[in-house]
Amino acid sequence: MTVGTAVVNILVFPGFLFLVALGLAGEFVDRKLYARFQNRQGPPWFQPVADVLKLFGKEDVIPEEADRTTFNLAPVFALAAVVAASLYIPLWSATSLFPFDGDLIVVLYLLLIPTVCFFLGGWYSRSVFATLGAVRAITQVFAYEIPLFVALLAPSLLANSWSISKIAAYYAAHPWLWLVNLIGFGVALVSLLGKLERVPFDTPEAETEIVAGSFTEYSGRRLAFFRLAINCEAIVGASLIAAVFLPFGLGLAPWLGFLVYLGKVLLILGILALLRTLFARLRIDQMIDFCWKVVAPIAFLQVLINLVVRELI
Amino acid sequence: MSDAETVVAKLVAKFPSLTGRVNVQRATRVWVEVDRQAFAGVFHFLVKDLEFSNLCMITGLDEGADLGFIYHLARNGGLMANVKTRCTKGESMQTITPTFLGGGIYERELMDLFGARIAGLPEGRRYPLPDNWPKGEHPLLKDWRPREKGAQDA
Amino acid sequence: MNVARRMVRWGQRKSPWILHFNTGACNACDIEIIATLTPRFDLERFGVLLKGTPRHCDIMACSGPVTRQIESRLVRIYEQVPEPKLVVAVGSCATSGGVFNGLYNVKSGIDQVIPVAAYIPGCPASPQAIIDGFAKLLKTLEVGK
Amino acid sequence: MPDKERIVRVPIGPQHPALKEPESFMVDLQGEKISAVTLRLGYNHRGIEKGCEERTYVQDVYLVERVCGICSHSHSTAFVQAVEEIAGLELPHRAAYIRTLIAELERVHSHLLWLGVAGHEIGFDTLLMYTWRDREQVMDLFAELTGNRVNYGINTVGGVRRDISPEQLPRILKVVDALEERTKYYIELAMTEETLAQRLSGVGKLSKEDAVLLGAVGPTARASGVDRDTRRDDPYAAYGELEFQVVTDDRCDVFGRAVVRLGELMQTYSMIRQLVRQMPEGPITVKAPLRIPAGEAVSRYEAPRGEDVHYVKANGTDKPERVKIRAPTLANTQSVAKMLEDGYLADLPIVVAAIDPCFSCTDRMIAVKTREDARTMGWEELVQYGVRWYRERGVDVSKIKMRGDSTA
Repeated sequence: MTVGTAVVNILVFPGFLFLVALGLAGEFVDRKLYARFQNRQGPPWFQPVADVLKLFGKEDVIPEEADRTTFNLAPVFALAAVVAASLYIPLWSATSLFPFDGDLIVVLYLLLIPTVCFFLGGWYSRSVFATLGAVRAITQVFAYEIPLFVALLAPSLLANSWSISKIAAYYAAHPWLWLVNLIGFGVALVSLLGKLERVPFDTPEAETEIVAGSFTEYSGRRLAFFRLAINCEAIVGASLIAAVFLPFGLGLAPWLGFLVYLGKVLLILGILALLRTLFARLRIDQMIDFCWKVVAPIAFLQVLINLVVRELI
Repeated sequence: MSDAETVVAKLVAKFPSLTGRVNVQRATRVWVEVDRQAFAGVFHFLVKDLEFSNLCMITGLDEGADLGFIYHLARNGGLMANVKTRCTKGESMQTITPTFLGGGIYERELMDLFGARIAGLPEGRRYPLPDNWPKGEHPLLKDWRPREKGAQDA
Repeated sequence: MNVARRMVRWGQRKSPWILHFNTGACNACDIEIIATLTPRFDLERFGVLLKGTPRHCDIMACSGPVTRQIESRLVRIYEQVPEPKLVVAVGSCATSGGVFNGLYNVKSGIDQVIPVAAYIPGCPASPQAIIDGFAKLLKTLEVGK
Repeated sequence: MPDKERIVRVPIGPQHPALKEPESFMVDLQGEKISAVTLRLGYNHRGIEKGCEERTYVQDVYLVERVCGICSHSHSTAFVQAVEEIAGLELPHRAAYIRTLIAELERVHSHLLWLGVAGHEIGFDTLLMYTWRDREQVMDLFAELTGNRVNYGINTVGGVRRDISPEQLPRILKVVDALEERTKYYIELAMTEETLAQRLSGVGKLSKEDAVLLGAVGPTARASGVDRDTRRDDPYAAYGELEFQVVTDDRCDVFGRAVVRLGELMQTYSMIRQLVRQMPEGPITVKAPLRIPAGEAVSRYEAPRGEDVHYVKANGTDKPERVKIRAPTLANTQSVAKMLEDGYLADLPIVVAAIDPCFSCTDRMIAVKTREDARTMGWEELVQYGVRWYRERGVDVSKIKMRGDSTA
C-alpha cells in the first residue's frame, strides 16, 4: 500500500468522508424512525446534511470562562478518534485497512475517547450544568464499558485472536459458530446504546436532549463536530458489532459485500432506534444498576459459554 | 334559615356593631363592612368559628382618601363572605399571614399596586411590578398616570 | 456567491432550529407553537427542531407584548444567539402589542426591543399560520439579503 | 458536611416568563437536595386590571379572555358572570348550557395538555406526542363551534355570541367518545405502569393541612384530599343541573394530582354528554346595557387549574371602577415552595408542572449561580437533569410502551 492510497483511504474512502456520509445517513434513519414511532412524519432525507452545513455557517461562541484550548479541541479529538477507530474495523472486506494483532483492544479504547471528550468539553465549559452533565457522562462509562469489553472479547476467545479481522475471518470460516455469541450480541447492543448516549443520556437527535449536559455551551462548528462524532460513532460501533458478531458476506464480490455490510449496519441502527422508542428501552434504562447487576453478569456468562465451547471443538 | 342567614345571625350576635352592615347579596354571597379597629376580631371569628377556611383573594380599592380592602373568604359548601374594611392612605393594615400563609402574595400585590402598608408581613421579594419600577409609583391608584414614554423607558 | 457559501445558505434554509421565548404572552401562542411540533402538524418535516438553549438556535420565536420585567432578558437572550439569527414575532401581541397595547407594563411588540424578521399575526396565531410564516421567512433567505 | 460553602444558590427562571404568572424560584441546594425555596413572581405582569378600568365592559371581555390562553374561557366567563350579577341580568338557559359546554371542552383540552407536558417533564416525550395528537380533536371542535382554536370569544355580557347548531351536537359526542377511549387507556397506563408510579409517587408532597393553609386550589388541592370544587359548591351556569362527582385523592403527591386530573376528564366526558342531551331551546343572549349600574360582585369559576375569582365593581358608567382577577396558578404557586422543600432538584420540573402552571410547556431559562461564576441553563436542561437523575436510580418512564395506532 503506497502512502498515496493510504491517505486517500484515510481521508476519503472508506475513511473520513465516507464515514461522515454514512453517519449522517444513520442520523436520518434514526430520526425518521423515531418520528414514525411517535406518529409523526419526520425530517426529510437531507436533514442531517442541512444541519451540519448550517452549523458550519454559524457564529462560533466561546464562553469567556471556558478553557479555550480544551473547549476548542474536544470536538475535533472526538471526531478524530472515531475516524481512527474505523480504520481498524473490517467493513465489508475480510480485513480492515490496517489490521494487526490486538486492534480490537485499540478500537475499544479509541471509542472511549469521544466520551472523554464530551466530558472534557463539558467540564471546561465551566458551566455548572455542563459540568454536572460531564461528570455524569464519565460516570456511566464504567457501567457500560465493562460489559461491552467482555462481550466483544468473548468471541475472540473462540477465534483465538485479538484482531478483529482474524475474528471475522474465523467466524466466516465456521458459519454456525456465530450463534454461540448471540448473548454477547445483545449485550454489545445494549452497551452501544450507553456508549452513544442514546437512550439513557443525551440522545443526540431527540430535540430536547442535546441541550443537556456537555454541549450546552457549544455552538456552530464545534457543535457540528460533536454531532458528527456521535453520528460516526454510531456507525463505527455498529460496524464493530457487525464485524464481530455478524460475519456474513465477507467473501462476496465487493459491491455485494458492501450491500450486505450496509444491511447489517442498517439493521443495527434500526434496532437502536426501536429501542429508543419502544421495546428495548426496557433494557437500557436503569443504567448503572442494570449494567452491573444484569448486563455484566450476562456478558461473563457469554465468556463462560465460549470457554466451554472452545473445549468441545 | 339558609346558610347565609345563619352566618349573618351569628356574626351580628357576636359583634353588635355590625348590625345593618351585613348584607346578603344572594344565597352564597355575604358582604360585611367592618371598621379597621374591629376587623381583626371579625376576621378571626369568621375564620376560626365560622370555618371560612379558604381565602380566595384580597381586593384593593382606591377610594380617594382611603384605601379599601375586601377579603374574600369562602367555606365548604360554597358560601362566600366578603369582608370589607378601609384605612386612610398611609396607615397600615395588619398582615393576615399568621392565619393564611398563602395570603402573603395578595398583600404584596396590594403593596405594589396600591402602596398599601402591611404591618408584620415577612421579608420577601416584591410582586408583581418589575424590579426597576420607580419608587412611590402605584399604578392602580386612580390618580396614577403612566409617565411619558421616554421617561418610562429611562 | 461561491459554492461553499451557497451550501451554507441552503443549510440555513433547511435547518432552522428555533428557540421559543415567551415575552409576556397569554400562553395561547406558546401552546400553538408547541402544537406545531406534535403529530398533527409536525414541524420537523421542515427540519425545525425546538432547542432549549440560545446557543443552538437560529430563529427566536417570540410571543407576547414584552413586559417591562422581561425586556432586559429578551435582549440578553438575543445577544446569546450566535449569528446569523432571525426573530419571528408570533401572534398579534408580539407584532404590535395586540390587545395589551397601551397597558402600563408592556411595550408594544417585540420590534420595540429587538429587530424582527417576520410577523405572524393571529390571536393566537394558529399552527397553520405559524408554519406558513416560517415557510415564508425561509423563502426570503433563498433570494439572499 | 452541611457547611455553608456547599450550598449552591440556583435562581430558576424567569428568563422565560411564560404565561399569566411566570415565576422565579430561588433554590438553595445542598448537594442534590433543596434546602430552601423563595419565589419571585410578576414577570408577566401586564397591568390588565388597570387596563380594564380604562376600557368598556365589551372591550374588557376580550382583554380578560387574554389573561391566559389556556383557560381563556374561564376568565371571560368569570368576568361576565360578575357583570351580569351587578346588572341583574338573567342568563338565558341555553346560553348557560353553551357556556358550560365550552367550559368543559376547555377542561378536556387543558387536562390533556397537562398530561402531555407532565410526560415531557419526566422524559416521556412519546406521551406528549400522543396526548397532544388526541387533543387536536378538541381543538378542531373549538374551531368549529366558536371559530377559533383558542380565545374563543364566545362570551358576552348577557349570554353567548354563537349558537350551536343541531348538526354539531352529534359531532361533539363523537369526539367525546373517541377521547374517552383514549383517556381510559391513559388511566390504565398510569395505574399499571410501575415506573410511572415510582417517578411520581411521593414527589412534591403537600399535606391536607398545608394545602388549606397555603390556599391551594383545583386539582392540586383535591389531590391533597381537600374536597373543594366551585362547580358543586357554588354552582354557576348550568352546573346546578348536571350530575357529576368531585374527584379527590389523598395521595397528596404528584401522582395523586395526575389521578385527579384523569378522573376529572372522565367526569367531564359524562358532563358533556349530559349537556348535549339536555341542551334546551331558546335565545342565547339577553340585551345588556352598555352602562352597568353601580354595584359590586364576586364571581367564582372552577377553571381547569383551580378556582378563578373575579371581583368587579361598577360605578354606573360603561367602564368598570375596579376589576380584580385572581388566577388559580397564583394561589397554587404558594404551595410549590412547600412541595419542593426537602425534595431533590431532579423533581423540580415535575413538581412545578404538577400544579399545571401556565408556563411549563415552554422552555424557561435558568441562571445557575455559584458565587462569582454565573451561568445560564434552560428549563429543558433541568428537565433532562431530572430524567437522568431518576434513570440512575432505576426509574425510567421512557421505557413505557405506548399502545395505539402507532406504526410499532
